Formats: sequence, C-alpha cells, structure tokens
Amino acid sequence: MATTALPTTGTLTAAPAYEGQSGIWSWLTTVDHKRIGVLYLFTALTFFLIGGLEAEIIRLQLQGPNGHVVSAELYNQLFTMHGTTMIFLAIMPLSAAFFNFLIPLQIGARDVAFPRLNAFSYWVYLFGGIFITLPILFNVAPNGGWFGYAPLSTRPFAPGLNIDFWVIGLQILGVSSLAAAFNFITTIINLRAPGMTLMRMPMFTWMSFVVQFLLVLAFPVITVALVFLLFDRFFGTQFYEIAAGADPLLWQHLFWIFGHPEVYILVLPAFGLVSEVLPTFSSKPLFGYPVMVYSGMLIGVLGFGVWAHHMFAVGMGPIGDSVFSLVTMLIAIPTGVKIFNWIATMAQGQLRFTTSMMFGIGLIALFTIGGISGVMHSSPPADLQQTDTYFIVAHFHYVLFGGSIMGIFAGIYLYFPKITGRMLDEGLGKIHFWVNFVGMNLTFFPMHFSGMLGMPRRIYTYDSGQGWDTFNMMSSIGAYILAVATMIFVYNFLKSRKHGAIAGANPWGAGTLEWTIPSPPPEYNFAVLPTVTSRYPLWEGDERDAESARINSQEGKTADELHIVLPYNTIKPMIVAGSMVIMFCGLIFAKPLIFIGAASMVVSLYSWLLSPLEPEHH
Amino acid sequence: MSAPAAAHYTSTGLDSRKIAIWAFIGSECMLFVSLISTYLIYKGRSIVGPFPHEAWTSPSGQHFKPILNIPVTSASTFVLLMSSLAMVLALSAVQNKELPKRTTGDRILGSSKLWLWMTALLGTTFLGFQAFEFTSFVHEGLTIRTNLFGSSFFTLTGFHGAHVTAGVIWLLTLLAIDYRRGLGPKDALNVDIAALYWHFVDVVWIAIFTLVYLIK
Amino acid sequence: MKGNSRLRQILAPGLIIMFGLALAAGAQTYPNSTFQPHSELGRYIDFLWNRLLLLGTIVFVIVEGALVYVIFRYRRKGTETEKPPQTHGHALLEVTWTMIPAFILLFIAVPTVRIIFKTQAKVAAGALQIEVIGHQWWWEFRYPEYKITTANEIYLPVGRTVNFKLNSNDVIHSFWAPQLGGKRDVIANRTNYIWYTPDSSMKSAVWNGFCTEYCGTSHAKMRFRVFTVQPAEFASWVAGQQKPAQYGATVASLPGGQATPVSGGEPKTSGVGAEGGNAPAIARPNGTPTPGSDTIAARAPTTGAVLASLPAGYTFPRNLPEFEYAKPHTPVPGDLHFTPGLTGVAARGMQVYSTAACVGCHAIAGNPSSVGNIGPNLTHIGSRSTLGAGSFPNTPAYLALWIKNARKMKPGIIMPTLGLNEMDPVQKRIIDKASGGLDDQQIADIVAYLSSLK
Amino acid sequence: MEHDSTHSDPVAVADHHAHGDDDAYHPGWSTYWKVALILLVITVVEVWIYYIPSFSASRAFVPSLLAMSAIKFGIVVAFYMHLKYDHKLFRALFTGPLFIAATTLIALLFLFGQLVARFGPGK
Ligand code: HEA
Ligand code: HEA
Ligand code: HEC
Ligand code: CUA
Ligand SMILES: [Cu+2]
Repeated sequence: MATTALPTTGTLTAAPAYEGQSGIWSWLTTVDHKRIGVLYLFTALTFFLIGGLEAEIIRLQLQGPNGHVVSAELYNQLFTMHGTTMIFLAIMPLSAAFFNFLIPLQIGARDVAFPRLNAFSYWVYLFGGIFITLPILFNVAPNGGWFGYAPLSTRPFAPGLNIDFWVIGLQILGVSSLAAAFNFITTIINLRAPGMTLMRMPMFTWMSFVVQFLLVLAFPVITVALVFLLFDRFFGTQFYEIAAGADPLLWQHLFWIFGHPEVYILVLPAFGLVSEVLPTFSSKPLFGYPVMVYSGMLIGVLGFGVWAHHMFAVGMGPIGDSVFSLVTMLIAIPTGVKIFNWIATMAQGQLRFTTSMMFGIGLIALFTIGGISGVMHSSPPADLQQTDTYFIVAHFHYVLFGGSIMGIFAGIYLYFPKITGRMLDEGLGKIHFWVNFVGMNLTFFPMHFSGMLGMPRRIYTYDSGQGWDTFNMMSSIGAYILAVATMIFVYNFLKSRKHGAIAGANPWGAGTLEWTIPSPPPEYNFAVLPTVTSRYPLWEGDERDAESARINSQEGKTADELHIVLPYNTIKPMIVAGSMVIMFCGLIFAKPLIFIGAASMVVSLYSWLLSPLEPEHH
Repeated sequence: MSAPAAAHYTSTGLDSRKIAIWAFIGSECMLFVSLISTYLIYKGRSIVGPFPHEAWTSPSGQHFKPILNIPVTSASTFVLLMSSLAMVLALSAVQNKELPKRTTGDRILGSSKLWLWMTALLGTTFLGFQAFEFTSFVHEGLTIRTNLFGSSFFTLTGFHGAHVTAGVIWLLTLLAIDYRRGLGPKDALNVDIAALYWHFVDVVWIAIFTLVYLIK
Repeated sequence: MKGNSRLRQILAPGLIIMFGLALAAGAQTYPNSTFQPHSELGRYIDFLWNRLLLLGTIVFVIVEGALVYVIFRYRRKGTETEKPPQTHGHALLEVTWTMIPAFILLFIAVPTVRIIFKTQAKVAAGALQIEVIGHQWWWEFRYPEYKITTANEIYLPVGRTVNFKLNSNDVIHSFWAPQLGGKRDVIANRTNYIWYTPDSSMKSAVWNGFCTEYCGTSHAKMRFRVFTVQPAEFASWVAGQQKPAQYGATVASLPGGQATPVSGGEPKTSGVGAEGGNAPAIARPNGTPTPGSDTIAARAPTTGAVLASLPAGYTFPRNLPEFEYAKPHTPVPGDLHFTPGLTGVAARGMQVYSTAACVGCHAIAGNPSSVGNIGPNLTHIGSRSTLGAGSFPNTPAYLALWIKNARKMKPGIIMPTLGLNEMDPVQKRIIDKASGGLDDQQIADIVAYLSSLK
Repeated sequence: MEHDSTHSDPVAVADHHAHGDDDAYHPGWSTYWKVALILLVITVVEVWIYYIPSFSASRAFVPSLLAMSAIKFGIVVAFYMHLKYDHKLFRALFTGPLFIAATTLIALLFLFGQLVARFGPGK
C-alpha cells in the first residue's frame, strides 16, 4: 500500500546479499560491520522477546491480588532478569546493531576502525547474554534486582549461584561494551570521509558518539563495583560486608555513577534515530542542528553529575539532596530543547506518516510524559513518596519503552530496507504501531496511579482492598496487548525479510550518505570514498556529492574488481571471546576451567594480534 | 580530492590505534578513580587493625605496627619513575633507529633493546617490591580479608600491579619482535602506544603513592 | 486522509476504555494514597506534588498540543509541488525554548530546596523517639523512652512529633507509611532519621506501612501497621506494653470445622476459635478496647496523657469496617491443614513453648527461658492484630498454622517449619519428632498461651 | 546557514597541521633527564616532609602533598606522554575523562563525609 506511494530512487533490483558470504562459517568469522550489525539485531531482538516474556509473566502474576502464577523466588528472578535483559541484552545491543550497521555508512567509511575487535564485541555479548539468561531455566537466575544492591547481593544474604551468574555475566557484558566503545570512538574520529566534518555528521552518529564516551566513562565504574562484589563473594574481601563495618552506600554510589549515564546510553541512540526519521519524512533538514549536538553533549556531561537522584531516600543529608536535585532538573533543559527542535523540524514540513515516522512521533509524545515524571522525582521531598513505587516503574517505562524502544522501532522501520534490501510491510507496520501505542499506554499509564496510591515495586504479591486492583488489571491487559503488537512485528519482520517489496537505494527519499549506496550495501560500502559538502548530501550537496553518490549507487562490482582491500575473515575473535567466557565459568563450575580458559585466551589473542588484518596493499 | 580506493584514508591523519589508546586511558582514569575513592572512603572505617598509619592493639592484646612501609615504597616509586625515563628513551631509540650513531653515548641512547630491557626490568623490580610488600603485610597480619583497609588496599594496589604486569608482558613482546626483526621507525607507533600505557600506569602510581601512602 | 481516520478509529475506543476503567477505579477507596497527607511532612510533599503536577501538566499540554497541531497542520497532501522551506534553525526560537523550561524549573527548584532543609532539620525537642530495626522480613520497633520492644505494629499519639531512628541488621529496607509521610531507607552501619507529626485533629486510625526497598524473597510481605491514637489511648497502650507477659489460666479452644483458610479464598474462620468468635476463654479485644484482667498497675507515661479514663492495656479495636484495608486477606496455601476440634491450654502451652525451639529466637518478657533475639518479641503478641509482618490476621486459626509451617505461609523466612510431619519448603525435608516437630495439640497449647499474652 | 567549513571542526582543521603521527614532535634526551630529575626531587621532598613530624601534622601537609603529586602527574603526562606536543585531540580525550573522574572523586569523598562533617537530619 503506502510503500508504492513512496518516492524511490536508485535501481530496483535487490542486490544479492553478501555474495560468496553465506553459510554458518561465514557468519562466525565475519568482520564486516554490517553483518555484525545484523547479528546484533537478531540476537538483541531475541533477547527482547525473552525479556518481554518475563514481563508478561510478571503481569500475569500481578493481574489480581494474591496472584500465585509463580512463587516469590521465581518472581524475584523474573523482574531481575526482565530489567537486566531489557537493559543489557536488548536495548544496548539494539543500539549497538545500529552503531555497527550505520555509523560507517553515515560517515562514509568502509568499515569500523578495528573490525576484528568489533567481531570480538559481538561474540562476548552473545556468550555473556547466554551465560546470564540460561540459569532462569533452572530456577537459579539472578534475583537481586537489576541494580543488585549490596548487601543483599553478598554471600551472607545470597548464598546461591544466582548472584554469581549476575556478577560474572555483567562483567562479561561490560567487556563487550567497552571494546565496542573504543572502536566507535576511533571510527567516528578517524574514518570520516573527506569533507565529513564533525558538524556535518548525521545526528545519529553524533548521539552515538556521545554514547560511546558515556560507555567509556561509566563502565569502568560498574566494573570496579562488580569486582568488589565478585571478590567479596569468592575471595572473602569485605567491601560490602556489613559485619566488617562496610557502608552499603558504597555499592549504591558506584552503581549509580554508572547507572545514570547508562540510562542516557539507552536513550541517546534512539534520539539519534528519531533525528534521522523526522527530517526524512518531513522533507526538511533537522531544525537547530548545532543546538541538537550541544544539547546531546550537555546531557552526556550533566548525566555524570546526577547519579544520587536514585538515592534520595538513603539519607544523604540536605546538601547532597539539594545539589543532586538541582543538577537533575537542569537536564530537563537540553532534553526539552531536543523535543522542541524535533517539533520544529516537523513544522512547515510535508509530513509523511510512514510507520517509521509514527514511531518517531510516538517517541516525542511518550518520552515527554516520562521526562515530566522524571522531573517529578527530581524533587527529593516529593520523591520520598514516589521512590520504589510503581510511579517510578511508570516513569522508566515511559522513557525506556516510550523513548528507547519507540526510537529503535522507528529506526528499524527506517533502516530495514537498507539492511535487507526489502521493505517491511507498511500496513502491518501501522497496525503494529497502533496496537503498540495503545498497549503501551494502557500498561504503563495506570502505574502512575498504582504508585501514587501506595503500591511498592518489586512485590510478588499484594493484598486485596488496597485500591490497586483495577490499575493492575489495566496494566496486565495492556501488557497482553503489547505482546500481540510484538508478535505482529515479529511476523512482519520475518516475512518481509524474504518477501518484502524490493527497496532500492533510497526508498524514503532521505538525505544522508547511507542512502547513496545500494540496499543492502556491498561489502565495501562505498566504491569510492564519498566527498561530502553538506549535512544532507542527497538534498543539499553540490556536484561533488552528486558525483560520488552516482558512482556509489552503481552496483555489481566486487571489491577485487575495484581494488578495495577488505580485512580477512577470522574466527579468532570468537575464540578469544569464548575462552574468556570459559575462564569466567570456571569461577562457578570448576576451577581448572579458569586456567584452561585463560591459556586459550592468551594463545588465541596473540595469534589474533600477530596475524595481519588484511592483505598487503598493492 | 576523493581518496584512492585502496588506501586507508583517515580524517585526522592520526593513527587509529593511538586514538584508541588515549580513549582507553581516559576510561582507565575512571577505573582507578573508583578504586582510589573506595580506598579513601573506607579509610579509618575498619573495625579491626592493622591500620595503615596507626598502631593497633587487638582485643586479645596483640600489637600491630602501622603497616605501611614508606621507605620501601619510596624506593619502589623511584624505580617506577625511572622506568618511565627508560621507556621514553626506548621510544626515542626506536624512532631514531636510522640516525647515524657516532659516539658511544649515541649508541647507548640509541639502543632500543637496552631501554626496553631496562624498562621491563625496572617494572619487574617494582613488582618485586610489591610482592615483598604484600608478603610482609600478610606476615604482619594484614590480608585482603582482614578488614576494609586490607580489602581496599590490596585491591587497589593489586589492580595497579596487574597493570604493571600486563605492561611488562607487552614490553617483552616488543623485545621479542625487536630481536626477531628489529624495531624501526615504522614500529614507532606500536612502541609509542605501549609507552603511553606504561606512563599512564606510572602516573596512576604517583597518585596512589601520595593518596594512599603519604597522606595519613 | 486515511491515516487520520484510522487514528480516530483506534484512538477513540481506546480513550473510552481508559476512561471507563478509570471510573471503575474511582469506585474503590485508596487506603494508601499519598494524596491525603496526615502530617506536616505529608503536607509539604503534597504542596510540592501539586506544584509539580500543575507545571507538569502545563508542559505536557504545550508539548503534546504543539505536536498534535503540527501533525495535522503539516500533513503532506500529495498536491505539493515544491519542497517545503528548508529551514535550519532559528536562534531566537531556540533561545526561547531553552529559557522557558529554565524559568519553570525555578518554580520547582526553590520550594524544593527550602522544603529539603525544613524537613531534614533537627527534630524538635520532646519528640517521641522510636527505633526502627529492619530485619528480613519484619520490623522491630523500640520505644527507648518507655522501654518497650514490639514488632510490626507502631502506636503513635496524634499531635506529637515522632522521630524514627532507622537501622538494619541485615540488608537494606525502607520504611514507609504512605499516608503519614515519605519513606526513608533502613541501612546497616548507617543511622537514618525521619520525623513527622501525625495530625492532632485526627481520630484514632490505622495505616498500612510497607518495606519499599527490595530486600529478598519476602520483601512483598514485609509490612507493618501504624496506629495513630489519642494520647490517652497511647498512654494506656504503653502501660500495657510495659508489663511483663501475663497469662491467666486461659484455655484456647480450636473447635471443629475446617481450620484451614483455603488457598485463594477468604479465610474460613467459622467454627474456629478465631476473632474472639467462640473462644471465650481467650479474652480478646473484641472490637472494643479490652480492659484486661491485669493485676499489676503499670506506671503511666508522663507526656500529657489523660490516663484517668483508660486502664492499662489499650489496643486498637479490630474489625472496624472502615479499617478493613488494614486487615490482611492473604490466603493460606491449600495444603496446610490443622486438626479440627483441638483445645489448647495456655499453661501447658507455656511449658511446650518454653522447651521448644521457639525460645531460641523469640523473647517474652516474663518468661525467663524465652530470650532469643532472632525473631520478633512476643511479649504482647496477643495484643497485635497481625502475624508475619502484616501478612495474616492474628487469630488462633492463623497462629496455629503459622507455628505449624510458617515457611509455607511466608516464603523464605528464618522461622523454621515446626509442625510434625510437615514439609519444610526451605530445607526440603519432613520435620520429625527428633528435629523438634510439634504435634497439633502442642501447637494448640502454644496458641492458647501466645494468644493470652495481651 | 552553516553549510560549509565556516563551522569550526577541531579535528578536521587540525588535518592541515599533523602529517601522520610518526612526525609528531617528541622532546629528546635533554628534556627527558631533566624531567626525571624533577620527578626525583619532588618525590624526595614528599617523603622528606612526611618525616617532619611538625609539618606532617600541620594543615599544610596534605595540600602540599597534593600539589606536588599533581605536578609530577602533570609533567609525566606533558613530557613523557608528550601530550604537550601532540595533537590536541589527544589532550581532549585525556583531560575530559580526567576532569569527570576527578570531580567524581571529590563528590564521593564529600558524600561519604571524608571531606567535611556530615549534616544529618534528625538528631
Ligand atoms: C531512557 C532512560 C531514562 C531517561 C532518559 C531518564 C530521564 C530522566 N530521569 Fe529517569 N530513570 C530511568 C530511566 C531514564 N530516566 C530508570 C530506568 C530509572 C529507575 C531505575 C530503577 O530504580 O530501577 C529512573 C529513575 C529516575 C529517578 C529516581 C527515582 C527514584 O528511584 O526515586 C529520577 C529522580 O530524579 C529520575 C529523573 C529523571 C529525569 C529528571 C530525567 C530527565 O532526563 C528527563 C528530561 C525530559 C523532560 C523533562 C521532557 C522534555 C522536556 C521538556 C518538554 C522541556 C520542559 C520541561 C520542563 C520544564 C519540566 N529518573
Ligand atoms: C527497555 C527496557 C524495558 C522494557 C522494554 C520493558 C518492557 C516491559 N516491562 Fe519492564 N522493566 C524494566 C525495563 C523494561 N521493561 C526495568 C529496568 C525494570 C526494573 C527491574 C527491577 O526492578 O530490577 C522493569 C520492571 C518492570 C515491572 C516491575 C516489576 C516489579 O517491580 O515487581 C513491570 C511490571 O509490570 C514491568 C512490565 C513491563 C512490561 C509489561 C513490558 C512490555 O513492554 C513488554 C512487552 C512484551 C514483549 C515485547 C514481548 C512479548 C513477546 C511474546 C509474548 C512472544 C515471546 C515469544 C518467544 C520468546 C518466542 N517491567
Ligand atoms: C530460627 C528462629 C525461629 C524459631 C525457632 C521460631 N521463630 Fe517465630 N519467628 C522467627 C522470625 C524470624 C519471625 C519473623 C518472620 C517474618 O514475619 O518474616 C518469626 C515470627 C513469629 C511470629 C509472628 C510475630 C509477628 O509479630 O508477626 C510468631 C507468633 C512466632 N514467630 C512464634 C513462634 C513460635 C511459637 C515458635 C516455636 C514453636 C517460633 N516462633 C520459633 C524466628 C523463629
Ligand atoms: Cu524489607 Cu523490603
Ligand atoms: Cu537517573
């Protein structure tokens, strides 16, 4: 339907996907950022379904008072794993899928700066994700909540394996995120095509750039916090040992120094995606580009100064409370600027309501609600009534689901054609949007009420007569609707991958560099490195842009024919990743594995580092 | 001005690896700050001794000296600082490999192998000091499990020691390459990156030495 | 346009459903609502909340209004001949929408900071001190001024500022009685405070309290009750609590009928010696303050209490319909049964209790063998209205089941399963005689004993 | 509006100055040994004042130690890590995180009452 009405440019033949690159082995050994991006996409979507399934069971349990679908023990594992999965295994990697696939295309590069490191990041993520997810099948999944407060997570209070999986799993995932972040920082700084100045970079790349710095600065802190916990649990140190006089707030501070930047890590890529979607479907450049850049940076920097707003109830004292409160409120300003600039981007445009656009607008509408409730938490006395209730749960689902997930869906609908060469079904897409939109609000809006009416979070059961029954029922119905929405999407995704309409290079009439190359892009992305003279080379560029776009949209030639040197495929990063995970498994299962894993890791690492990346240049 | 297809064009003209190592060092700042903060936060909060700067008598009457040994640590600090000097000389030797060496001084200063060995050796000496320190602490009754001070002290200095160890291995790897095929200006960047890492580990020690050892 | 009509098609019914559900919700009462403050702290918060809600609504309306306007105004009609104006920005506009939010925030920030300092100031002299100690998963409350230790229930005199001093022996908990004020975390190795004054104009009432920091398996069942009572009632309660435990020659009968409140349903208490029903021998506060059969005159607390009219031992009346919400309704697992028709004898129960495992964990002032401090103080357990930190009503029927298999009723707790031939869900083994299993008759005796401890 | 290179792009502008990394200016032996000497001297002074009981008990002790170690830190970074001569990008990559790290450290010490007496509510 709507697809046919869209302007399409470029030739309408589906480029054969990754010629000579099929079969399992090619996926295991690939170092191509696009294929790694696809791996990330599929893996993360799978984890999203798993996290969603966990949420559905949570909602089933809470549908009415005194529910007994699951036991207290299992419930606690479910919400811990739901939060952990959604944050570390679904949204972050979904963003990573876009980093991988898009950043090199948007800046006119042939690959990321360190292709093998990139593969390594993915494999570490996959193995780490499996490591932390599997235990729930054996009823030993992590059960300390997604922020695993000490001392509840220490050995005396959590003697089982549950938290071991969590500590080690997060440690593993941290390696993946850090490695990827160094890679993308370098890529964005150093691999921009000629003329692609920083202030011409597409907004998605910009926001990703900010996110990489957040990762690089936030993850070491949680690494340290987790190391302490790991040492406490395995080697008898006393960092969180209350009997030894430890201060339980140490964990909280370290966690949230990571945790708050983390929430911007989750939302800024979505902001970036929406900043691509809105101009595309408004046929107008992004409004206030420089301000959008600076506000993104400001959000990132301020994000390091607000962590203790998660701790207004811990008794920090009036000075600490006030300072963190004020800095938190400040963040509303740059975020507001983004919201208004997006609306201004749409104003005076010619809006096309594709599915992608609808999700993009959905983000503006819903994130604002979450942002406003965020500001409500930022007032410490008021937060004393809100913290640890469903009001908070409402807030963070509005920003996470209404922000990150909506943005990511907008991105998936926008970039699916670029990734696969085929269009997603727009009809199903719109149904998906509306069911999703209704379900989302029905699930999470009532939580504002149940929270302010006194319902604490993380309770596996509640009594009748507390005034919460109706709101919980609404939330549960909403969650079932969301499940339907998600299934529609999954169906659309799987079907269109093989049977969608052929997309062509630029099905949406978008303006940025990635739309100048065929869909899916050839291995080498750009036959010639493009010359960039403007922010939207396809809209505003001069003849030089047009010329490189013309050459690049041609297809058919192989890298060899074009004398483009591509890195060798290699299995080594995967072996290093696997060895590392085996090493960590040793802590839990059998000590010898530690040495086997470490030895194998060192050997494969040397072998990786000492083997050439690519053929000698001619 | 579009770049030739095969060349590895970079926007800044800088080598990607060097950008990455600096980003890595930035990240390490947060790592060590977390560790140092923890040490300082827990300073004076241990319930039982031994303590860093104060003597302590246990309820059972056992007496413990202040545990930190400033003279020994000063010596090891000196060693680490000198290793940084050796490291810059190693780098400059690699960079200037092709320059003619006229005097003995030139030849000594120009020997990358000498300076790499020297750096690695000084690094190892530092680690030796640390091993000595750790074992003597354990003998005096302070282990990583004893109290908050023990946990945070050993973890902080242990993390630093692990970084030094990794650095030594890195240096030995470079040395192996130097013996196999010689390191020349082409490799300067590789050596430079190792050097940046090495110096960073050194500056972290400068901070630790003051914050942990000297301030009471 | 197509998209538009679909929008209406889908949005309209959605809104109607939402509205309908909201109305349905309005029919209920909200006993834990944070919107009805009953202390000065509550009112400060309410003031901030109202302002936040107002400003938040304004921002919401502006943003969503602008968004909706733009959506409808600038839809592509398909008839456009040229590109829309390619604006890149507008300095003045952008400055404006930076400044306006900043200005709005000022109206939040200023009162916020003032209220922070006001509510965290040093508490006024003469406040009632209450030490709160969080345990997995129950609350210990101490009144140092009166040397009272109790659990899971707090009595507060209206009009007197109360300063809670919060500590934990294990993990982090959080102390929250929503209608009285905000919450404050309860943390080991760190003493926290929160203070407020229950409104003096209030009539005696009961409030639900919750642990709001996730603290492990039974976090959901770590509740408590706050009774805000008139000063005279408080004084009487204090006097009662200060006495050591007394039990007369009381007999608890747990007569025929199914003693088990079944899973999923309301407890079937008919025929059980429950709620003072047909257990006349246990003097229970049957909906009215019970004068008690006390012989020892308690020393009355001094703080302005009018004692004359009330003898020692006031407890808040149970079963008042308006406080239904404070009565737990949690069903008991269906496979937990108690032999019907047993009659417990308190004197015997005292003997059994004092030689059973109980004394290792529980203290009863007046019972010299019962000095444990792992579990709640049971000195006046008979005067409390709930069991298991607000999980079950404190009636003989529930108490018997609790002693028989507490772990089945409240997952993960330290209190072991004590009933003979019962399955301990934590240790995963059957409790036998050798491991101290109590048969139903013994339990009935203990119930009689404990119930008599008013 | 800002279509072309009038917009400052620190990284791209710098292209014209740096011709590949190998050419970056590095100081030589004469600088290196002087730096080493300064480091040495400062370290000696640090340890020395540690052993002057009257000084190490005075208020000036901690600030002077901090100042000295900051100087050592600074010159190693500036000269041995040749940040002083290198591309300003590297300086940004280092000082940005360092700033956030240092602020975090100070904030944490403040929050845990290691810098000033804590203000507590209640009693
Ligand atoms: C995507 C993730 C994300 C994002 C973007 C945010 C954004 C914000 N968050 Fe949120 N937050 C979370 C995820 C996120 N949060 C999570 C997961 C938790 C719970 C963690 C847990 O406990 O499990 C949490 C918890 C949380 C708390 C702790 C609550 C508690 O536990 O007691 C606080 C307190 O201040 C807070 C505040 C804010 C603020 C002020 C913003 C701001 O950035 C929002 C700014 C945006 C706007 C304000 C809207 C747009 C602005 C305008 C239209 C301008 C005009 C507006 C005004 C003048 C108000 N958040
Ligand atoms: C981005 C993050 C994200 C997302 C998208 C979601 C999505 C959802 N979340 Fe949650 N949530 C969190 C992050 C997120 N959440 C976090 C961080 C916490 C805090 C955890 C903690 O306290 O530690 C939390 C906590 C949380 C709670 C509170 C639990 C408690 O405190 O006790 C609830 C309760 O309703 C809830 C519900 C939901 C629902 C109904 C969805 C829905 O949107 C889900 C919709 C459903 C799907 C998307 C999948 C449906 C798919 C199928 C049915 C098919 C499955 C098929 C196969 C697997 C083959 N979430
Ligand atoms: C190993 C310790 C232990 C033993 C033995 C033990 N208890 Fe308990 N008891 C507890 C703990 C802990 C709780 C609090 C449980 C909760 O609510 O989370 C408790 C709660 C109770 C309560 C509810 C108190 C309240 O205010 O909610 C009663 C009544 C009780 N125990 C009676 C007994 C009796 C009778 C026995 C012996 C037959 C006994 N207990 C043996 C630890 C113990
Ligand atoms: Cu105690 Cu939750
Ligand atoms: Cu936050």
